[in-house]
Order: sequence, then C-alpha cells, then structure tokens
Amino acid sequence: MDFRLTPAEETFREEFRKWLNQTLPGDWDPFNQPTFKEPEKIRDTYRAFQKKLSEAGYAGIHYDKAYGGQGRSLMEGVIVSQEMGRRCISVVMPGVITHGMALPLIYFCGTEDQKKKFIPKILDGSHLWCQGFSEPDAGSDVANISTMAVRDGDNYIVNGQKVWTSMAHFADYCLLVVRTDPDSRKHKGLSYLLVDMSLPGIDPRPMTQITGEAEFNEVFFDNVRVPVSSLIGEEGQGWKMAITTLMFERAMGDVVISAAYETNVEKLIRMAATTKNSGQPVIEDPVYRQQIAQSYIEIMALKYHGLRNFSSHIKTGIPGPEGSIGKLLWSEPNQRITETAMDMQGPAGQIAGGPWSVQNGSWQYAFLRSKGNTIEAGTSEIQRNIIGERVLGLPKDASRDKSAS
Amino acid sequence: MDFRLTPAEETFREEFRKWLNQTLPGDWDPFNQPTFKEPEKIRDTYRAFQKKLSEAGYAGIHYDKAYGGQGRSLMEGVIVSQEMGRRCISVVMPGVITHGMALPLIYFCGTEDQKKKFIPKILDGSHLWCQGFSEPDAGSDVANISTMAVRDGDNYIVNGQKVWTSMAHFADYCLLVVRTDPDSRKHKGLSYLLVDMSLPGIDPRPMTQITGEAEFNEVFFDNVRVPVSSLIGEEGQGWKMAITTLMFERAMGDVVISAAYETNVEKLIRMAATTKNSGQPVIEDPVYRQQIAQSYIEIMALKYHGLRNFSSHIKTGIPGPEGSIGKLLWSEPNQRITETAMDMQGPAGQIAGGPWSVQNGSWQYAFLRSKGNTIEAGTSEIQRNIIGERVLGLPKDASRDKSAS
Amino acid sequence: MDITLSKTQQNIAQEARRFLKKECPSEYVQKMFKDPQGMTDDLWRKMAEMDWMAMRIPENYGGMGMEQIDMSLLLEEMGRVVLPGPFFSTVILAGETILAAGTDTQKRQYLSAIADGKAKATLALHEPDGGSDLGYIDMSGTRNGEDFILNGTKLYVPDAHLADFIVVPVRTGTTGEPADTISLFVMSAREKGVTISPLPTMDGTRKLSAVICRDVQLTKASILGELNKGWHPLMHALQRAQVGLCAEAVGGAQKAMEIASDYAKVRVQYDQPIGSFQAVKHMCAQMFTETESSRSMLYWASWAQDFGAENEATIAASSAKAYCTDAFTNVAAKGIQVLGGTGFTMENEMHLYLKRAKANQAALGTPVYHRERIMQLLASAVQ
Amino acid sequence: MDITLSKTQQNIAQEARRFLKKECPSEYVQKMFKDPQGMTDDLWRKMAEMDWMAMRIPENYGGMGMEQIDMSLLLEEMGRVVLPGPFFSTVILAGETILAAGTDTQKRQYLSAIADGKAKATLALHEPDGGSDLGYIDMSGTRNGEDFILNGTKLYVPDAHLADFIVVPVRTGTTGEPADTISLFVMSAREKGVTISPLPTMDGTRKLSAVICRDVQLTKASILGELNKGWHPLMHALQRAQVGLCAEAVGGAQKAMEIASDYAKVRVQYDQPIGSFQAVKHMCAQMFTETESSRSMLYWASWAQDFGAENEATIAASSAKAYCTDAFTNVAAKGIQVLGGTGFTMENEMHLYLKRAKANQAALGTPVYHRERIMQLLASAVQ
Repeated sequence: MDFRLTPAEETFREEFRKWLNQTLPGDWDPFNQPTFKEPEKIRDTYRAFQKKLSEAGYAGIHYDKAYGGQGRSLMEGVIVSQEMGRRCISVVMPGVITHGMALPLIYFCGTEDQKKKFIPKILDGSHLWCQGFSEPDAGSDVANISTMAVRDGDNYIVNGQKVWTSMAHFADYCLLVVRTDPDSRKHKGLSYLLVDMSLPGIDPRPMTQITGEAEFNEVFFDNVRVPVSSLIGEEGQGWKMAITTLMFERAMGDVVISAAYETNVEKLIRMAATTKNSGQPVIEDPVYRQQIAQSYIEIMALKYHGLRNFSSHIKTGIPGPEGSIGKLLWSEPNQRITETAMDMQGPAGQIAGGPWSVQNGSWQYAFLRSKGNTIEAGTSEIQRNIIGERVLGLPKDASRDKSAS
Repeated sequence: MDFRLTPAEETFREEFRKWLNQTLPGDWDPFNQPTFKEPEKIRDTYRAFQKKLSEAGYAGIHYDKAYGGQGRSLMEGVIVSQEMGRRCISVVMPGVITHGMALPLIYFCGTEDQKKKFIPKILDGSHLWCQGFSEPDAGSDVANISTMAVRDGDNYIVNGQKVWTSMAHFADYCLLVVRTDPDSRKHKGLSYLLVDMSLPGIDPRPMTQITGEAEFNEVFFDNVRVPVSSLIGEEGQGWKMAITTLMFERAMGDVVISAAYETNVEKLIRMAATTKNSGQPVIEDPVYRQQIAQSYIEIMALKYHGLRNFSSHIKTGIPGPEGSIGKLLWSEPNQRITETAMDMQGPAGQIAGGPWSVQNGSWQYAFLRSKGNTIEAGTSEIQRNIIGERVLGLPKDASRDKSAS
Repeated sequence: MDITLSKTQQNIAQEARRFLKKECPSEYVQKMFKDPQGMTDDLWRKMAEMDWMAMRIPENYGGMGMEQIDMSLLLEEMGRVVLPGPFFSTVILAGETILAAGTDTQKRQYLSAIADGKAKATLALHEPDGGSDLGYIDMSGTRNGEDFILNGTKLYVPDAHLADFIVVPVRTGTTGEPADTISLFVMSAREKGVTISPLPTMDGTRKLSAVICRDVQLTKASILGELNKGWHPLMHALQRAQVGLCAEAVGGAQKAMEIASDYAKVRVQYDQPIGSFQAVKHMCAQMFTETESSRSMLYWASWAQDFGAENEATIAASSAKAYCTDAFTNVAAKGIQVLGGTGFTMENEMHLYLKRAKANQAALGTPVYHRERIMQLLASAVQ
Repeated sequence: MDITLSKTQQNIAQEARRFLKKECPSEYVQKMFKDPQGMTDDLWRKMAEMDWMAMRIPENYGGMGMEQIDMSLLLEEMGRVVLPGPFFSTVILAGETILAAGTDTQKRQYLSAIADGKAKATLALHEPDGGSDLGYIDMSGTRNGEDFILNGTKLYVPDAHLADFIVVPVRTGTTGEPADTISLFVMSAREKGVTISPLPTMDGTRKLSAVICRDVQLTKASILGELNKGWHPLMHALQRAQVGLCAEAVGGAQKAMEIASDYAKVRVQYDQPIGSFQAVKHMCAQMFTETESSRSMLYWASWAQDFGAENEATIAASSAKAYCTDAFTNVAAKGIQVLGGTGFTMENEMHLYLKRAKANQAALGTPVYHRERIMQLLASAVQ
C-alpha cells in the first residue's frame, strides 16, 4: 500500500500545476467564477480553457492518441483531474457530462466512425455534451422512461420530453436515453443515441433553479429525425453499457470533487480568519473551529474513499464495494459545509453579493446549490436503496419489487 | 393563553414540594437511585414511597375519593406528577405501568367490583402492575399477537409468550393483552385481562439488558386459568378501549418525563462545573456550552409540547395533533443529552462507577438505558409511520397495507 | 394553566389566513421577490385596514393594545405565505423599540403613524465586524451643543429603502457597560448625511440595506427616552422581535410541511405515491414533529414576553429563536428533498421557505449566539 | 499510488479472522466481559504463537518489523470480535512508546519480552482533571541523587491489573514546554509504592485501572531514552495508538453492520423481512457507508504513520480518530435500533460493540479534542 505518486508522476503533477498557474489569471478563485446565470460566458470560458488544455497536451490524458488523447496512464489522468478540481471547479463543471459520460461511452462503446467523429471535438473543446435521462414521470423510477425512438428507414423518429437536462440550452450534442422497444419495461429496451442538438424539433427550455441561474432544462423532442448512425452500442443495451463503462469515471468524479472541496475548505478557513463576530475573527471561536475541522475530516473521507476506489479499480478492473457510497460522501458533507459557512457569517449570511457580502456571496450560492446535491444524479434515498439492496443484499420492498419486475 | 398556575394551585405545589423535601432523604439524587439491578429494593422503595404518598393524601390526586383517590383537579394531578418527576424519577419508574396504564384503564373501563378491588391497592402501593403486550413475533407488528385466551366455563385458559414485560418478575398483577377470538386478525379480537401474577402456570424469566440490570422479562403462560371476572371491558374491544383511555395519561407521561429531564439538565450543568478538561472546568468550554444549552432547549420543547397537549386535552377532551409526537420528543433528545454528558467526561466516560467516576457513573447507565428509548413503547420508526399515516394522511406502503388489512 | 387559543385568537389566525390567501398568493410573493421595492402600496394599505399595524400599540396611541401571542398568531400566518415587505421592520423592529423606550410624546408621534399605516420604519442594529453580537454598537453619537453628531455604518437593515424613519442604537457614552452608554435615536430616513444602499439578499422577500451615517446632526429630542439608557428597552424590543421571527418560522415550517406532504400524496413513482415509501413518509413525519414542537416553544416565548419574569422572558426568547429557526431551516430543506427536482426550481414556491428560513436563522442572533446566551443564564442559576 | 492490500496483507487479515473466529467467539467475549481478569492465559499464548505481538517490533529485537498498516489489519480483526485483554495495552501502548523512545538496551530488554508474549505491559497516561488533554501530565519525578521519586495519580490505565511493567510519562522538568519537561519511565507493576486499583468500566472487554504512585523510587536507567525528552516520542507512539483504535473501530463497525443487516434479512414483521422497509434498509446502508469510509480513513492514517510527513501523520491520525470512532459509535447505536429489543439485551452481542465504540471514542482524545488539534494545524497552514 502506498499513497504516494511515483517521482515521474510527481514531476508530471508539478509541471501541470505550473502550467495551470501560468494559464489561469492571478486572482483566480475556483469557487467564484461565471455561473449558469451567464450561459454564454461559462461555455466560452470552458471552450477556451479546454482548447488551451488540448494545445498544451493535457486533454484526454489517458485516452488513445489516435483520437486526440495523450496515451498516458490512468494515474496521470487522475493527477490532471485532481489539479483541475483543485483550481478550476466552475470551469470544469460544464464539461462534467462531456468528459465524465459522453467521452468514455463513445470511447469504449462507439464505432470507429463515432470515435473519430466525436472524441477529437470533445478534447479540443469544440463540442459540449448534455445528457437526456430524467423525465417528468421518471425521476427516481427509471421504469417509466417513455421517450420513444421509432425506426423509420435510416432514421429514428424521437418523441418525448426530458427534464433536468443540464446545459441542454447550449450543448452541442446530447447523450439521449430513449426506449427503442415500445413493449419493454424497466432498463430493458433502453438505448443511447448521440443526438445533434441543432436538429429540428428539439426544444430546450431552461428552468430557473433556486440559485437564480438556469443550469437545467426541460427538453421537448417533437418528431426529431435522428440518423440511425447515431445509435451507440446495440439497441436495448444502453443501460448495461452505461453501467459497465461509467464506473471508472464515477470513481474519477469523486476524486475531482474531493480536490475541489479541499480547496473549498481552505477558502472556508480563510473566510473564518477574516470574518468577525463581536470584533473577533470567527476562526478564534472554538464552536466554529469544530465545524471547520469536521468539514475538513469529511472531505478527507471523500478523498481517500475516492482514491481507494479508484486504486482498486485500476488494479482489479472492478470497483470495490466502496464505489457505491461516493455520492453520499460528497453530497451530504457539502450541505453541511455550506451551512457552516453561512452560520459563521452571522447576519451577513443574508447577503448574497455586493460590497458588504462575505467572499462575494459565493457561500450563499453554494448553500443553495448544495440542496440539489442530494437530488441530482440519484437522490440520497435511491443511493441508500442501491446500497441496501445491491451491496448488502437486503430484500426489495415488496411493493416496489412487484411494480418493477 | 396562560402558562401560570392559579394561586391555589401554586400553594398546592408549594405544599407538595415541601412534603417531598421532608419525605425524601437530604442527599436524594433523582437519577442515582436503586435500579432494576436490585429488584426487591426498587420495589420496596416504590411501595414505601407510594404508601407515604397515600397517607399524606397525595395518591391518585384526580381520581374519585370512592376508590381512595383525592377527587381533586386534573391540573393538581399534573402538579403532583411534575414534582414527582422532578425529584424522584427512579422511584416513580416502577409505577409507570401501574399508574399510567392499569389505573386509568380500570378506572374508566372497569366494573364497579374491579374498581373497588384494584384501585385502592394501587393507590396505597400494595399492588404493582406490569403489562403483557409485545410477543417474540409481534414487536412492531401487533397483527401477530398470538397469546390465546380460550373460554372454559368460568375461566379463560391462557397460553402464549410475552416478551419485554417490564417488571413481570416482581409485579403483583398483569394487564395482559390476549386474543379471545382465534379467527381474528390485527387489533380486532384483542382483549385485556387483569391477571394475578401468582396464578399457577405463569413463568417470568428476567432478561438482562445492556445496562446490566433485568428490567424486562420473557413471560410464559402455560394453561393459566384466569377467572372470567378478570376480563375488563368487552371481549375484542381491548385495543379500542386502550387507545381512547390512555391518551390523557400519555400526555401526562410527557409532562412527568420533561420534569425529570429538566432535573437531569441541571445535573448535567453541575457536572460540567465540576468536571475538568486540561485543568479547566468543562463548563467554560464553548463547544460543550452549546451542547448543554441545546439539551436545555430540547427539554423545553418537550415540556411545553407536553403541557400544551395536556392543556388542549383538558379543554376539549381530545388531544391535539401534537399528541403523537411526544415519544419522539423525549426519546431522541435523551439520547443526545446522555451522549453529551459522556463526551464531556473525556476518558472518564469509560468509567461506570467507583471513586474516579463522574457522578457515580450515572451517565454511563443513562447513556446505555437511553438506547432503549427509541425502541420501547413503539420504535421511532413506528412513531413516524403513525404520524405520517394517521396525522398527515400519507398512504400506507402497499406491502404493509396488504398484509395488515 | 391554559395553553390553548381563545376564540378571539383563533379568529385572528383565521382572518389573517383568509386575507393573505387572497391578497398575498404565491405568485405575488414570487413577483415581489424580484421586485426592487418588495411590496405594493395596495397591500400595505389593505393590511392597515385590517388594523394589523395597530395590534400591539396601546389604545391611547391609536392601537389595540394586544398581547405578544396575538401578534405571534398574525406573524405565523404572514410566515406561512412568506409575506414580503416592511411589516416586520415597521411594526416589530421599530414599533416595539419605540414602545419600550419612547417618551409619551414620542409614542404619540411615531406609534400613531405606525398604527394607522401612514409610516414605514425600521431599526438599524448590526454593524461591520459585529457579527451576531447584538451589543456590538460602535456608531458614535458625539455631543455638539444640544445636538448629537452620528457617524458610523449599520448593516443588514430590513426594508430601510422604504422607511420613513429609522431607529438607531448609538454609542453616546464613552466608557462603561452598554446599559449606561447606548442611546436610541430616531431619525428621518431622509436626514442629511444618511445614505441607504440596498444590499443583494438571498431572501428576496426581505430586502436589506446598509445605512451609513456621515455627520448626521440630530437634536436631543431625537433620543428615544433617556440619554445613555437605550440598552435595556432595546433588548426587550429585540426579544419580542426574536419571538416574531419564531412565529414566522412556525408558519413557514407549517406550510412547507403541508406542501411536501401534499406532494407526497400525489407524486407517483414505482406505481405508488412516494409518500408510501418510508424514506419520504418519515421525512414528512419529522417535519411535522419539528413544526409542532416549534409551535409549543413559540407559545411559551410569546406568553413569557408579557407575563413571565425577566429571566424567563429572555431564556424563552433565546430558546425559541434557536429552536424554531433551526427547525424551519431543517423543514424547508427536507421540503426540497421531498419535492426532488421540482423543489429545486424557482418556479416552485419551496425556495421561498428555504431562503426565509435561513435568513430568520441568521437575523437577530444565530442559534449559536442564543445558545451561549442561554448557557450564561443557566450556569448562573445552577452555580 | 496503490491503495489496495497486498497478498501478504490479505493473508494477515484472513488468518486473523480464522483464528479469532475459533479462539475468540462471542461466548468467550461475553464471559471475559464479566471476568475480573478479562482474558485467559491460553488465548494470550496462542496469540503469541501467531507472532502477533512481534509484528511491529524490529527484527533485531526479535520481531517482524512490519508496518502500521499490517498492524491495522490485525487490529481490525480484533475489533471485529471485540477482543478482550491486554494486547492493545501491551503491544500498542507500551510497545510503540518503547519503540519510539527507548535506548537500544531498553528495546532489547522490553521489546523482546513483548515480542515473544512473555511480558504484558501498559502505558499510564491520563491524570485527574486532565480530561482529554494528552499533555496534561502532572505526576512529578523529583531527583533524589541518581534516582527519581515519582508521585501522582494516573487514571483509566488499560489492563494495568495484568501488566508486568508500566510506561509512565512524568513531569521531571519544572518549567517550560512539554518537549523539554516530560520523561518516560518504565517501571515494574510491582514496584514499591505503586497501587493498581481496577475501576468499574462500561466496556468490560477493556479493563481500566487507577495507577497511583506514592514515593516510587526509580533509577535513572528507568528513563526511556533521554531525560526530559519524552514528549515527542510519546506523541508519536500515541498517534499510532490512535490509529490502532481506529482499526478496532473499523472492524467493530463492520461486524455490527453485518449483524444488523443479517438480522434485517430474517426478522419478519408485517409478513416481510424488516430489511425490505426503507427505514431499516437505509439505516443499514448508512452503516455500510460510514464503515467503508472509515476504512479509507484508516488506511490513509496507517500509511501516513510510516511514510507521511510529520504534519500529515498527525493530521491523518487525528482525522481518523475523530471520524472512525464517531462512525463506530453511530453504527453500533444504529445496530441496536435495527435489532430492536433483541439488541437491547446483554445476551445479544451488539452491546459489546456499542460499549467498545464509546470507549474508543473517549480514549486517547475525544473527537472534540482531535478536531481542535486538526484546526490548529489547518489554521497555521492557511494563514
């Protein structure tokens, strides 16, 4: 067991860190960047950054050179992800679906044509992807997915409605989950299509979320003609394909998030040192010291959980049982950390920006945004069902079992 | 709205408080008294105290004089309960079933003979009662109660097994829940019998609980012949009768418990003032000050919840919606309070008694005992089901619904 | 002892609920959330016609002389709809301070104007670096002949942008305890040297401003009550305001809980209402438990302000402030969780509850502040 | 980077599990819980034959020179069965302190005896009024010619009643920082003037005693390493001991979680296994989550003791101590809740886990103590 990087990896990290420092502006605050309130700005910032990354030879670290990747090790991929998480969270954010889902899915399951077509454009920042999964009646219950893709010659005719589609209003492509077999139930009969968002009949409508920005969309598909060549993998295998492919990227996701949150805890400490209560820096208050330390501890748990999971994945090719808990380990601690930050501000907690706000109101944003953490990407309740049933082998509750099988 | 007692009630409280002070030893610590480790001692202490209470005219305050009560107001009943909770919790404890369940059930539902026979003996401390409810397969699920009482001439023949019967090993009588209709399911067909614990065929076996004492028992009933005159109310009406009768006493229970816990918080503060960490009294540590204050706040919530519920019960005859939450408001806070007390002791938290223990190890006992609070008298999970379904009108889950109806 | 509502009290609540349901529906609140003023004159006028501004003001100043508990019942209903606008700042913050500290003449002048809805007002309390410390008052009031010159900055002042006059606690004594050094001034919001700058708030239903005084010259007559004796009346008024926030919290929690459990009855997943799943059901049950017990705390604290001993009034206000605002925050957060994605949109009204909850928790002393205050009282009582 | 177990390490765990399942079943632990000695010589001898006492001791002192992580894997298995007896006190507390502080001669003498199972030992650390403060050392060591006279009281000393020798941190310098005033003595448990009084413990599987020294006369040779230089090695040893408690916590939490989820599969209520109800299922899932993440913390902290920088070793030990022992306490408490009444009986083994969890949380610095320690390191790093 060794938590260290090799000397070569350390050098690589140093190089990349140096490059990042040179590339990012001097006053760069990873947690206070353009948000989805400014969709063009965040997209442009992402694209410009991804382009620089690509030009500098840091895009697609562990992907094949044939498709524009760097052909380096998985560990080096992790190093780049960590450093990016640490320094540029809100710029990396628009690329989460693109790099965490579209890229690996196309890479591992796509045809040679699909790989050639899409991967280089992802890596050089030209294409941003969104993912069409949830539907109004299929939130936690995937059995209800009803967006249909009906074969018509060389096309699928897609009809239906997606919801909670992050960034659909400015993404170039969509990784769309559709039902290709109308008689199927549950995960069977689901397929993935790689859909050009400029096709006629696609209508994304941004939804304003409680932070005041529009990150998510309802997306309506009205007789959209999607070429059959957009199908990835086989019909009806979409779900299985996704599960097996995305495990590794999910472990990577925990690593990125923990790196970002580590920066966030540093920011929290800096805030405590400069914010005052009764004339004294809050950092001197033993009550908040406990809370800050607890925040740090919980992020360390996420970090080493993520690294351990990642490590056993590299070694054995399969994620350990610890893999399923990552979502719980970042979503709930992040809610506690932002609550702590708000509470430490006292009455200033009410102020969301402007000259008298603390750290430019970024914690008010983070506090509100964190409430989505236990809902998005599978609610905490669904995560606990999964752990209880798939990991611990507890029985499904009789009613859900009946309805779902 | 008025939280005050009337002057007459205040005088009554003062008188009773004075009597208590004279009657209890000078160094009386309500939380450090004989436990169920010494069953004879706790029973004898209870009996002696109840006898004194009776002789002084304080037993059965709000019960009819015809049966040995005092014929005073419900409020005066509450006053006595509060003061007893405040001063003598572990002596009152063995009487919880006797006074909180057996007494009101017999009083409101018993025949004149039953009232004449039992109530005076309860009030003068001669009889201690236990209650036979839970069974090995009927923990949270009452539908499974299977102890049978089969009519045979002037007797019921009782067969079955009860479990978690508090004090069965030294109680004189048992309020026994039996199924008188063998074809019945659920709450229908359940009846209450007033059973003399000295009858042949009754075998209580004490179970040692995690505190090391034996408060609870398994009780085996092997062809016990119980006279038909022991039936209280009508056959099959046991459950309904209990629900309607015991509401008031449950509100009273919350009031007693909050009074006791208020004393407990005082004790906690005294502990904090005398226990040291790094040479300084723990009470000076802002971290623990927060926890102590939170304990106080939570007990106040219980107290005023209990009084409010009690008050609307007196005024309207029916408990308000707030009635169903009392169990949650004392069980979970008590677990937090005892955790706080343990944590404040640092390494001394490991010591359960003797010269180097804190407050004679009473918090170690309380910590362990508190773990039963969220299980006994309906688990927290069952309480939340009840609130969700009966108060908020949320649907039963399909599987439980199916099995239970 | 009678901890139930009288018929009159039940009527206050019922009337308020009926009025607010009609006059302050969710769409109105959502609109005001984004509106820079935050309330329409029309609603203010109608509320005044309901005599709501007059409830706590004594009859001899044109009010109805009602108790804190009556006001709590009204505020509960206001919290239920997350009422936007300057009612709280005018009637509770400014009104209660003037009631506690003012001379007869001052009460006649200011309270009558509040009572009939003619004046809007606020209290400018918090200062930079003070955090939750309600006694951190650094704004200086320097004598200049018969006048006083005020200099300093007040922050997070509710609805100052709408106020006609502002009550300002100022340090006029140079040394010694707050009890001997704080004076309460009442000044016009348009006084020379006063700058009012709206601050971006998370809770758009309660606008806050910075109020900066640069050489603001006020006469002696602007002092509420006695010079240097503003501390105790201020604390008494703040206690009532803390209880007021609790009332809002209870009303808000109640409604958030109802929205969530109503949703849980109709939202279907896995072929059944999500409320049939224990995870959701138990969240709703917990919301109910916290709301109901908050209400008990609120009643106690409200009653204690009028009839309790001084210590009880203080400890009850602090206990309720910590408990009820914590509970409201938990309940609103659970509300979002029960609603899932729907609860995470601005379109749904749940966000209003979360934001108000967090604001009420932060205002007038955080739970941490109040727990420390409770501990001071408890420790001195036991030792 | 490789955060997986090597084949050898997997073997350590598997062998230990097999051995302990056979030699230390639940009935044995329940018996020892009530036994005044708390362990049988037979088990001690068999454990020595497994070479467990020798694992961390360098080869030149008769040991195997293995890493902290190897020991953690063993302790995890010991925690899994709530192993009673003086292994932790002997091998971890005394052993690691001697390893960190002792001279070559002392190591040869004491570590060899520990390694082959001949000696039992402990560390007497805590003192009255010190609470969790590991640096609160008031026992005095006064010079008397070439000797030292020890006076003072040590509390909560694990398994002192079985110890052959005891390591005692003593204040020998009169002024200055702990780094220049603390000496570590090693003394026979039967030394004149030493009184060992067993204390009633909540966790019967780890007996504690008071160790009182009244004019105990020790030679200079009893000082481990250098006079007045005991603080740093003591802290290093304690960090390893803290990690040791984490390992026990992870093993204990793992088993408690397994017991609960196994029970949830077979206990039927409402005609179905209670594990099918979300309330129970989610409790089990939470237990799993806390256990697995504790394990990740444990691996990090274990590794950092041998290979991390000094700061990382400290912050990792404190982070793990707070996290893992809190988690174990939560998991064991939830375990009782899942088992219901059954879990509340002494007959069921769950109580062993709750009591050990609470003891591990209290020992060698509470979570509150460790969080403050972490904060000191973090604040100085950021500022």
